[in-house]
Amino acid sequence: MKLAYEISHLLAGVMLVVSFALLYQQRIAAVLNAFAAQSITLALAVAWAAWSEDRPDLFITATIAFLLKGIVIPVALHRTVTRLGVHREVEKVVGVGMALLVGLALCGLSQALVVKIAPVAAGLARDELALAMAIVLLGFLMMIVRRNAVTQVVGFMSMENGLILAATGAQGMPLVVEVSVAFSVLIALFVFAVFVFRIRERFDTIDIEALDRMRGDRR
Amino acid sequence: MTPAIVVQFLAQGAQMFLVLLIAPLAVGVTRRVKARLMRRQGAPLLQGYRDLAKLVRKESVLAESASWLFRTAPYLVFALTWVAAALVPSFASGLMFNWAADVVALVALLGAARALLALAGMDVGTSFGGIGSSREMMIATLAEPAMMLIVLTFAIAAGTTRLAGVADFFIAEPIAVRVSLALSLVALVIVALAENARIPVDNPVTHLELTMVHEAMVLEYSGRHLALIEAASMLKLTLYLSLLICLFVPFGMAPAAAGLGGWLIGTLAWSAKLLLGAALLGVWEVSIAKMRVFRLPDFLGVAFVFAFIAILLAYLSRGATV
Amino acid sequence: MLGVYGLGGALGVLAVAALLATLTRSALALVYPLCAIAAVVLGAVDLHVLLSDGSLSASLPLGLPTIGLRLRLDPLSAFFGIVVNGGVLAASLYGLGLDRRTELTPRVEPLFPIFAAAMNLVLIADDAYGFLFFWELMSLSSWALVVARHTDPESRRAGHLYLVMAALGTVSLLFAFGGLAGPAGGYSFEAIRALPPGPAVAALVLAAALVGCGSKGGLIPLHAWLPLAHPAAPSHVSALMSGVMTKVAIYGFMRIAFDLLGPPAWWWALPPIVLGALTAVLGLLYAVLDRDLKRVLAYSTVENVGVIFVALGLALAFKANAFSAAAAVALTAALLHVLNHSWFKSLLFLGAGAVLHATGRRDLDGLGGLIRAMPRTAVLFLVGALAISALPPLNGFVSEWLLFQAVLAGPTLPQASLHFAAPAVGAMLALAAALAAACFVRVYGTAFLGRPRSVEAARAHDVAVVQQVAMGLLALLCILGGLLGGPLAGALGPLVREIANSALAAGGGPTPLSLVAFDARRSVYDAPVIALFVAIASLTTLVIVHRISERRTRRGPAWDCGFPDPSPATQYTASSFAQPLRRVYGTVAFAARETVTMPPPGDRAPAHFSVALVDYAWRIFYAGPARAVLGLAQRLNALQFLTIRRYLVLMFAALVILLSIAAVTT
Amino acid sequence: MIEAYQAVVLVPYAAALVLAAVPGYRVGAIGNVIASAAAFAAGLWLMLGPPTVGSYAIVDEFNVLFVAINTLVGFTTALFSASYIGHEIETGRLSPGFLRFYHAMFQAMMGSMNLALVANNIGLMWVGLELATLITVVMVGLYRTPQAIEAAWKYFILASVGISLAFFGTILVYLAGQPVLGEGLQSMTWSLLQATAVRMDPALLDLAFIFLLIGYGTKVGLAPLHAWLPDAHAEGPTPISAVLSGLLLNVALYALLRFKMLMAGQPAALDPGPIMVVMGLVSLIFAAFMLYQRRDIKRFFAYSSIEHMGLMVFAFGMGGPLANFAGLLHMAMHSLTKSSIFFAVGHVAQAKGTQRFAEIRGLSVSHPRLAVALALAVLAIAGLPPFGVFTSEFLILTTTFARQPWLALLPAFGLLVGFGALLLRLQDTIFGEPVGPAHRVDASSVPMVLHLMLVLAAGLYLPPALVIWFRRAAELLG
Repeated sequence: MKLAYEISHLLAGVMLVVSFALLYQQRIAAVLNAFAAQSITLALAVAWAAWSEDRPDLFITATIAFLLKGIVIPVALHRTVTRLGVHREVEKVVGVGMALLVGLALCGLSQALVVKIAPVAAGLARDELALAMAIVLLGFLMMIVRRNAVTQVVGFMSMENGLILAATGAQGMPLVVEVSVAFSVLIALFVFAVFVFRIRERFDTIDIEALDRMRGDRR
Repeated sequence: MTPAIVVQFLAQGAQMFLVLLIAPLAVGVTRRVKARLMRRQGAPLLQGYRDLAKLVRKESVLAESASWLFRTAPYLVFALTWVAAALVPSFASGLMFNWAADVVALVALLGAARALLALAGMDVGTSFGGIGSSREMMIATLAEPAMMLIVLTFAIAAGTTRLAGVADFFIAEPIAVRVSLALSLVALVIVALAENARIPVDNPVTHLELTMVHEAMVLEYSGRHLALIEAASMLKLTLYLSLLICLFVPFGMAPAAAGLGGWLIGTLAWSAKLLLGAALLGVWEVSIAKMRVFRLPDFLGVAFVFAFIAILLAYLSRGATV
Repeated sequence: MLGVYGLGGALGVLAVAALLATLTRSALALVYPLCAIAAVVLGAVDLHVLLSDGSLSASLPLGLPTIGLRLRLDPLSAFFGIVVNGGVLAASLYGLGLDRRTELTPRVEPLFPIFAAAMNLVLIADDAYGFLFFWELMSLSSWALVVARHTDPESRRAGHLYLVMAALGTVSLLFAFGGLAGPAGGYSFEAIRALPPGPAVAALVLAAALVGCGSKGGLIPLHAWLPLAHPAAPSHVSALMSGVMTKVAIYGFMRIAFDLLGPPAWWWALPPIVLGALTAVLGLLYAVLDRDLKRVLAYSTVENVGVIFVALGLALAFKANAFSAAAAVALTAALLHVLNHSWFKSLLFLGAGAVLHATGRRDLDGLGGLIRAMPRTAVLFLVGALAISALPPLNGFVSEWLLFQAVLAGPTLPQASLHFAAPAVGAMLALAAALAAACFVRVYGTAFLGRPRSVEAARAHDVAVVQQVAMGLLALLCILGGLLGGPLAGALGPLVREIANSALAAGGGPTPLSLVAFDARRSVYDAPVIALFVAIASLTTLVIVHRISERRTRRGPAWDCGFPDPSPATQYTASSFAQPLRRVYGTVAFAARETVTMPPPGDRAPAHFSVALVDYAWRIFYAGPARAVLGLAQRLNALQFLTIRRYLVLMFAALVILLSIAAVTT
Repeated sequence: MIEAYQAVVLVPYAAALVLAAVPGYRVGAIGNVIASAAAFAAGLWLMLGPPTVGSYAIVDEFNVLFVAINTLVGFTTALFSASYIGHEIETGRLSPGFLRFYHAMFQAMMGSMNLALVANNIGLMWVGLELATLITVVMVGLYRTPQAIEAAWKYFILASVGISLAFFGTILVYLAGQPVLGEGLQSMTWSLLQATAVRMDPALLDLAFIFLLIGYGTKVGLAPLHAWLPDAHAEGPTPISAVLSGLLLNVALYALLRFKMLMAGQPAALDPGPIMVVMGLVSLIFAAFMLYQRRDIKRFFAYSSIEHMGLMVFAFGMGGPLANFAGLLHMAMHSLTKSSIFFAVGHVAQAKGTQRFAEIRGLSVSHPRLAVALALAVLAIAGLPPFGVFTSEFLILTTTFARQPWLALLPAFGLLVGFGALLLRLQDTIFGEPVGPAHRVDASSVPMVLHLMLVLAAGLYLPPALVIWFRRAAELLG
């Protein structure tokens, strides 16, 4: 039991480290690679939970994470990025140092919040919860410190990785598989929309003309 | 009707005729004193009566644009002023009118007369009429608050707003000079000067266009209408003199229960005081010049301030009664 | 029981009138006869209740659950009911004279009965919900009447300001009733009376009530909508709004301050007295400087509301000190002024309506000489103008006189602030009275006297007979109210006694009709005697003068000091009439400045004269906040055009802030 | 035998499947109306039936109210939509193929909302709510204009993030429940969670509530999470705007309130009241100011919805029987009134061929009846009698003042600012000389009038049965 816990804890820790890496990366290709790494780590963590807790249905979740988020989406996004020619630097809102600092603060915040919970009160170890929450918050942070649509999608998916981590960690939580499937569909929609609606590299439009055309109530 | 009421009626009637009778004389005294002080011979004391008689008999010229209001106003103005003048206790404090209205109503009656006259001033539609009316009403707005404060001072002191009651109170009280009353006196004199269109507020004898107030307003009147208006202003002067007498030197006035003898003494005392007052007015008028119209707020402001201080002092000197 | 049926039936008639007028255009003409009938019935029931000192009550399963809609007609409501229904009757009679083809529209007539019914219902509501429901309905229906001339941007502006201010008032009243009802929600007046609030809550409630009722009544600085909205409505509606609806506001204040709030504390008196006195003076200063006939009347309403609030404040002060006799005088003054103002203000607005109808103009400087063109209206308007100027022997003076008597008793109050306020207030009321006279001499002098200043004024004609009857009725009431002040005060005795524990001694004066304040030794006003003597004196004078004089009268050109000018433009206008007052008071109150540009001698260019006034109340209480709201709206509007990322930032920030709160709280 | 709570969910879903297969938009529209009527009937049936608590479904006084409003407005909106979309076909904004999709999605959305309402499982509720959200995303983008796509995209992203956060909150609630109730479904079951809330860890509940507040608050449209709402209302088809404002916001609020009830069960946990009061006030005042600069009539009323959701959240945050009662009443009244406003706006947009305020003038001259209806609806939402919104605002403001006088100034301020804007726009649209085209209006006015009548009736008289319901629901809220 101790070992099982140690391993899942380690995997969660790796995911958090990768989250920081995501924040740190400058180039889209590197961001995508880091995301793939995080997704694969998640798949491992989920698989480990499925095996150690004897919940075979979680293998489905692990497989989806591995195939879809670890391979298919990163590859597809790589291609898109290359085709659109935006694989260079990602336009950032705040500097990397600042983003990392904020990220650290968020980690601290989640730790502080979790510490208040009585050790035996939750169906999940407190520090694992803290890790998952930090991953979710860092994903959210990633969404708002980058101007590029692709990186924002990555941020959202990273957030979702944190969610799945928390959900699998919650012992005996029903519907986890279904929800992970649903989330995958959502992500697919996300990516699909980026393709179809040509919301190219930015959905942080600062082009005044585009504003006039697109946003209501300017007229 | 009991005999008492008949007597009351008669006494009241007598008072009305008395004020009417004495009013031109009072004006005559003032004019005479002024003339003498200016080293002029001056008109006879009875000139006022002659003027009125002359005017009444002359034909009246009405402007083409004058309406019925113009013709009616003099009668109403005269009647209102007359009744108001009769409200002020003269020789006795127990007369019928003394019960019919108090000093607030008195001020309001004069206000009604003034408003009617101001309307008449605007009726013909000339620029002078308008000047007179608007200035007259402006002066009234300055004088009335001061008047109200003076009334309040007396109400605090005497516990009543009936003039007869105030007079009775001061007759009964031991003589005491109070600062508050002295200040009220000054204030009331100022208000009286303004209300009667005397110097320095207005000049009753000038027809210099830009300085006229009262005279501008009645410029279009002639003949019997003018006579009535002149009579009304004479009555008003008498009224204010009698008001000053009633409030500040009521001595000699017959009390409510007095008989014919008391009334007779009262009449004599009142007439003497009234004519003296008229003479003092004459002295005052030759010793001062007329003010510009827009200096008036300052002048009347003095009255207001004095009256206000008088009230504050009245608080200090005694707590009034309900 | 008959009374309840009468009330129900009359309100039903009003509802039917509204419904019919909504449904079919041909029923528009039915509205006014039905309203007149309803007003008579309602007024009769009110009168009965007032005189018999009884009360009617009913409860309907409407409104708030468990409390229901409670209705009660007690003497206070009945008194105000008489005020309201008198106004409605006069306005309906006036409405009967409107031209069927051109002057009836579906924008006015269906709402008229609703407005009338709402005012009646406010008075008889016996729970907070019903009161506010009908109160707001009253605002809403009158708003619709204000914007009836919807193509005029001024009307729309007036309507907007009006309803926003009405909403402000309603919100304040919501607070007042919230405080009264308490957290448990005892919304019926019965429950409130049983459990009056503590002193701290009472202070808040009083403040809220003052704002709520003051905004409807036009207490400065909450007045600005009134001179815009009242004139914008059709004239008979203006008469109702100004003459009657403001009284409903007074009713609201009385109901709260004298009834629901429990025994008063002395300091409750200060805000109404101070605000009322300021309102009285400033209202007239506005009025005397304005050139629009109906707006002048509206400003004068502001003044009268101020006067009534002063009287109510004094009544509170006396009542708090258990000076019952003085409280009775102040209260009677307030009530009589309510009644009187409703009569002469309705009369004046109807008169203004007649002028507007006959000439199409409301600007005083475009009128003149109407005394010849429309003689009957001119006489009736004169009665109203003299009455509102508080001149004896008309009704305005009766209440003014009583009020002065109450002020004169003010120095006896033990609280220093009150007895020093009394002389100041007395002086301000005197100033207001004098200004009122000046104001209405100006109005009457420019509109009705002199020579016509425009073609329209010259071609004017009297209005329909029934409209003259409406005005005549009110004029008659003004005269009778002036003469019979004593008996009227006596009739209010039971009501006044109920509130003030004392009432004016009826018949204690020298004659049965005299009005006595405190006791007959102290202050008496005997209008019939005075009027009789004035009449005798003037008639005698007339007879005598005509006997001695030659009675010859010649018409000639005006003398005008030898410079008569045939052009009507040389007459004094409303603006020139106001000039002395503007110079004396306007420089203080409105920072009035006159600028004259005189060309050098020899130059033929015209000289220019202009006057600049600053409306401080508007600037501070209306323009400022409006600018702040619009400015803030403009700044916040940037939030509509953020990028999605920035919206996510907002969301993220909200999340992090809440999490931080959770982290630091234990 | 099928149960009522099953019917309210299954009828729309089944109808969605059928409608997806039905060609011809007229038949689809009629089918839509019939299905909505059936759901409404099921809703009534649910209302009359006894409260039930199952492992997946719960029916108590609280949600029955929401289901009733939901199905009623769904039905009237379907009616409105049936007469409205003909116009969209004529003007070529939509093709019949899209309409088939539209009708199916409409029913699926109704089913999902009902699912969220009757679910006795926090996960199921989450699923229902998110499904409904995603469907509306698609509906908002239905016209495929750049603006519509922009609005849908914004809605999609913000809603997705909200979905994620709400899910995280849901996990946290499960984690809190699991040590008490054990693993599995029971730890996600409403009725059980609520009964044992007192034994749960307060800090965990706090954390959960915050994530849920942000997650579901996004759907309620609370500022600063509101950004999707105005554009989604403005760019989607009008029936969808009506459903969004009238229903979806309510369902999200319902979810939030359920969790508030949970929080109330554990006294040691954070009191959600003050947080909700603050967020409600921010939304209320912010939206009131935003009204002034609006140029699009639908976006304008969308902001008004934010304002009113803010007021409701404020009222529920205040808590207590009166404020809760008022909040629930306000919710019901707002649903009915706001949807009727959107119906009226739909008519206006048809009549004038535009949604821009600047081109809508003088409706009372060109379309008197429509102007009266619009005016009544707007005055109703502005809180004037004789309409029911007045009743709820009366209760909210009076009770707030009675309890915390100074706090009451803030909602009053917001409402007044909003009132100024509402009235200004109302006057500008219905008064003055008409400008621009004046087309005939095809859509049926029955739904609009029906809603207004109901709101009017509520202002005059609340039936005792309804009052008892409201009161019990208010008690449940604590």
